[in-house]
Amino acid sequence: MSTVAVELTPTLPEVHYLNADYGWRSWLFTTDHKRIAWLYLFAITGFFAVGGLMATLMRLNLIEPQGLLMEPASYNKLFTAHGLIMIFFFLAPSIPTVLGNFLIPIMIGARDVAFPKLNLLSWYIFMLAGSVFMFSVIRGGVDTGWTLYTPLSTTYANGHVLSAAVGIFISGFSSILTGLNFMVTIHKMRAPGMTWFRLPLFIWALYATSVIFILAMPVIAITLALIALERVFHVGIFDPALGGDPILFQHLFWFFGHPEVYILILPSMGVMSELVAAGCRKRIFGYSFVAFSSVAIAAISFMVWGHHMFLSGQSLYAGFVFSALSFAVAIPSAIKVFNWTATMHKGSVSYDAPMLYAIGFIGLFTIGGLTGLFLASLGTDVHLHDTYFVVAHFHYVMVGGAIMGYLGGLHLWWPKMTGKLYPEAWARFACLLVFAGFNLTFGPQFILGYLGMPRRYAVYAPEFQVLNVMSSAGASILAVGYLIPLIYFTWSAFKGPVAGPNPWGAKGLEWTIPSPPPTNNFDETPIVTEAYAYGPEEAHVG
Amino acid sequence: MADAAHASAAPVAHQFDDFEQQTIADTFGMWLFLATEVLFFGGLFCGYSLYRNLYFEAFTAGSHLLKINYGAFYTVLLICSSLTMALGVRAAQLRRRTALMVLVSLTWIMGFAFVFVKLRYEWYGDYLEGLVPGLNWAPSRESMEMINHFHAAGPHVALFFIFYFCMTGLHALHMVVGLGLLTTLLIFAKQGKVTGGNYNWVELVGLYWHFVDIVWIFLFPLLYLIGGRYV
Amino acid sequence: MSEHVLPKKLYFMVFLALVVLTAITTGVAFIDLGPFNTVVALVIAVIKGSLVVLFFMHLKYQTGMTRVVILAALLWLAVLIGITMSDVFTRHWTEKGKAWQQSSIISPDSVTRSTVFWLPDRA
Amino acid sequence: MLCSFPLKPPEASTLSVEWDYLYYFLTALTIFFSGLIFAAVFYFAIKYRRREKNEVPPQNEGNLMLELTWTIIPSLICVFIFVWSAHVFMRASSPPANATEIFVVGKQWMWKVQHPEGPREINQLHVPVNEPVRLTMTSEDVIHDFGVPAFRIKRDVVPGMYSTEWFEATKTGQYHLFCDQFCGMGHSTMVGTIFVMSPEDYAHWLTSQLNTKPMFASGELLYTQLGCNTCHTPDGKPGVPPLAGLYGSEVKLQNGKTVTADDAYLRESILGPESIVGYPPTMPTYQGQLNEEEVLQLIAYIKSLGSPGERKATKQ
Repeated sequence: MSTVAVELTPTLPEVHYLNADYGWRSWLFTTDHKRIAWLYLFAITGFFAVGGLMATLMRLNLIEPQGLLMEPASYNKLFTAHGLIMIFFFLAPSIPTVLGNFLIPIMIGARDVAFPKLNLLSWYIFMLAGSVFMFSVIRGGVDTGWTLYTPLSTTYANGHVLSAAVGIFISGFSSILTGLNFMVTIHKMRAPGMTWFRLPLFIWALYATSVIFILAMPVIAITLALIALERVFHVGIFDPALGGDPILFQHLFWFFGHPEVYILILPSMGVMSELVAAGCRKRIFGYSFVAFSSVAIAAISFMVWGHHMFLSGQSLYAGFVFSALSFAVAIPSAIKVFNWTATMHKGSVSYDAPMLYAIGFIGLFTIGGLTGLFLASLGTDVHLHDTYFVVAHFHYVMVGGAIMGYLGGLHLWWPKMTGKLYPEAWARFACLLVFAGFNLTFGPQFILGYLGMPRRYAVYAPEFQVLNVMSSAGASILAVGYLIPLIYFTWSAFKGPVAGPNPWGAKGLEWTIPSPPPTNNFDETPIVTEAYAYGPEEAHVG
Repeated sequence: MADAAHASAAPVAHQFDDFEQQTIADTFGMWLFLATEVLFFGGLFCGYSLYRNLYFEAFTAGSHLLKINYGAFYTVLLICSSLTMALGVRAAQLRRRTALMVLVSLTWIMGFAFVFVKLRYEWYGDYLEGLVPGLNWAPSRESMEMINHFHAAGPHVALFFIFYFCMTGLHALHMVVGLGLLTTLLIFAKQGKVTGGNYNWVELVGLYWHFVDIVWIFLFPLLYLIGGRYV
Repeated sequence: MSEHVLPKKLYFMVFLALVVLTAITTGVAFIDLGPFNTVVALVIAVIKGSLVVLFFMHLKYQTGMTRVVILAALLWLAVLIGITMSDVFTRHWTEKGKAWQQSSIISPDSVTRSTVFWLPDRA
Repeated sequence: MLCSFPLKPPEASTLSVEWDYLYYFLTALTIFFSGLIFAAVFYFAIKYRRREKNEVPPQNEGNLMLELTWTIIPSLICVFIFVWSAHVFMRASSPPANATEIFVVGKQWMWKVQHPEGPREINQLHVPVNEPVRLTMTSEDVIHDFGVPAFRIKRDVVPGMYSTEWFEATKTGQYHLFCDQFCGMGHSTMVGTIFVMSPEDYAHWLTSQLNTKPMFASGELLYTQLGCNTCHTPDGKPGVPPLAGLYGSEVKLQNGKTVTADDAYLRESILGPESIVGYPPTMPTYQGQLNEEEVLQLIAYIKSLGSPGERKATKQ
């Protein structure tokens, strides 16, 4: 056993990116990737709060079978807005734009992303998209579900489909530009010696995510444009009465929609690799398998979209193909889980909050992934399709997976972003609370789905009440679990103890520079010789 | 690298190590953007191929209602503009400022002619003939005869025209954006910014312009020629 | 990007090829080749597109990564269109009384059905 | 409240038994693998916990054999599940030939059911026990979904298309019927009840209904009201296809292809745009004049005129 040196009395650097410049202009017109990460952090935290509040209201309403608070019409608008906000304005941008923006250039040894102005432009486009979308929510919202199925969304829905569609359309371009920027950065901006197989696995995951951004987002953009066109002129693109095919919309939507869920989970998987490596002080077991599984997921994810449409009127034979391919995409995810677990073997497992989140992620994502098999297999999907089983499954992946990863990553890199430490005890407590609350919220929903309770029901049969009340109780614990980090992070940004460049004793370029980093990241371009250079110090000079 | 010598003349952004890295990154970014564009048009191409296979007669009839002369004219126009654009890039490479400005102006004029003829004559003509679903869908007697000749159903022909307007409309929008890019290029060329060794901006605009040309190369047969024109 | 100043002649030859191909594709449209009209039109379009990409856009002289990007985009486009069409083409394979019957309004059969020609074979 | 706290939906059809076996298998698999991962994670977390602040463990690069093991074994399990579940899906998608046909039309936000014998129901479906029943379904407006948890069946009900599902109830009783595809404001109220009855009760129920005019008779009434009979006479006028013996026959198309005259074909011939009938384009379209139920009645009438084998008999 060897040791790493952890600095004893860390001090903040005199000049760093946070105090290099003052005033609102220095933030709103910044092209520093680290400051843009903060802009995104504030924006998506706001959206998360709104979406979370909506979820809370929904869970409250479902305490009573006939609805505790509101009419079905309002409930329908709530879950639509909850879905769209969480997917397009929180989860999709969360890890890429906050942690990705902050870390990609630092992790590969660059001074900034390839196109800093474009990076800022993406944020403005994102804010414009968010404003247009929130405008539609405030005007009265949309009641179509986030899937916007035709002909409901084009002909029958009364809500503000048009402005909502425009909002999402615009947000797509923000994502495309971010993905483009990341891909060019990862390709062309790597420091000397940073070969592909020395890249941190977080970078591999974000690379795969960027591929999906670039190839999937334009399809949803054009599909939403068609929806808008159909809604304004009613020309029959998706209307069977005029010869249109409503199932075409589902094809176009899910061609984007399924890769989209990998946009949400892949970055989180990347964060996971870093959390486990840092939390165990160990190189990730089977590095190349984990790296390639990210790329494999990105590629196969584009060919499985029809498993959302087994019962939609799609051809039986297409269903078989989609089902088989869906199983194929499950394998790379399984490989990742096994490798993270194997990394812990004979590691030095810390019990700090980032590692606790990682452990939570492994557990919840395993359940989320395995229950995905129920929905990928043709037979079981017949009964479980569009029930709470689906809701539970994707929340296990999205909340249990993506958000756990996001929070874990935020804890791991918070000292790097602010130069301050967060209170560890509170963080562990919040993590346990999130884990427990989450399971109580979404565990019962698996049973509800098996019983046959359909999703998107504002009122439901009385025999489902007990499980629904359990779920709502869990949601309140979950809400507290999310509020606590908000408070202690805010506190620590101002009053937290100084962290020092490498509070975790972790490896990677980001831990070699001061916390917070200087505006240019590196005074001297680093030269890389190895990835995850844990192990005997003397072997890795340089 | 030949560029290294010119690097001092052109500003290198702080995040790049040298001029070459900047050029490569810019070009690669543009290609990625074009990949996105392929899928952006791809959604429409997907819908088009689906309905074309469902309603082949209707799409053939619709195609016959378009004026093939316009289609061929646009195609030749865009090929010419692509040539002048490509020669423009070459002129920038060789640092010939006047030649560059002349060629870019020619490109601009042809691009503008495309958009102008499309809007003023073809689309407006379609509108007068009642061939615009959603705005004025009332095919004339001759059009109806053509539709009946193919035993096609009116609503399905309307579907053809929807895709015709969506696809050419999106293309025309890209042309307008291209005209804007050419205008900035012209300004930069006049200021001598792109003939001092850093011609990358010309190259990027060129890539975009050629891509828009390629889209048309596919739109022309798909919209104007499908099923033959021998009726 | 490698600096390749191509000879003017090459550009003009590509241009000439494009114009000739345009003339051919327009001309062929007036000859009845049955389903091959579409095939010919698309093949010519692919050739023209490739000429522009290779020479006007200098793809021939780009690094391998750029080619991968373009191929990936085309591959993904093929996946989108191909799998969607495979659904549409196999929807009506299902026998009546099996999973579902596609209304002929949206089944590939209406390609032919839209020209129903009644020849009632009277017994 | 607690007394009505089920953990398992009723198992009331032949399919539900098969389905549950698959479900139990998958659940066991999920529990096994989750348990495995949880156990490993907790064991490693405790056994290899960080004991010193500056500790760094020995490194390793991975193990190809292990990687292959946990790639291949899950793949094989997946193949197994795929085959099994595809089998169940095929069963769920293939109604037996002797199934009774009942017609369902979804409309915002109600289910309209019509029995061939005449009775109509809204948000209710009465069926006999131990008899296969096939539902032919379509929608008047948006996409709905007809799901019966107790039977483990579910299909989207799509406008412009007939979708089919089937079940054979095995237990008498009342079961939930849900709309599972979000269909607008009243989605969660688009629910109903399935009554599974003994054959005697069902026969009694059929006769006790107000509307006992069989579907084909309603169709026949429509047929005369709409004036179909002026052209489509029993013997057929020149250029007008005779309807007797049409259903299920092979229809020859202009390009030489033939198609079977099934429900979907008839639906389009009645509703489709005028020129679809094409030759001669004299038949007007009935789009907008008929609702989906009436179309189904007309189809039932055309069916009652016999299939090709019975042509002679129905032609009088």
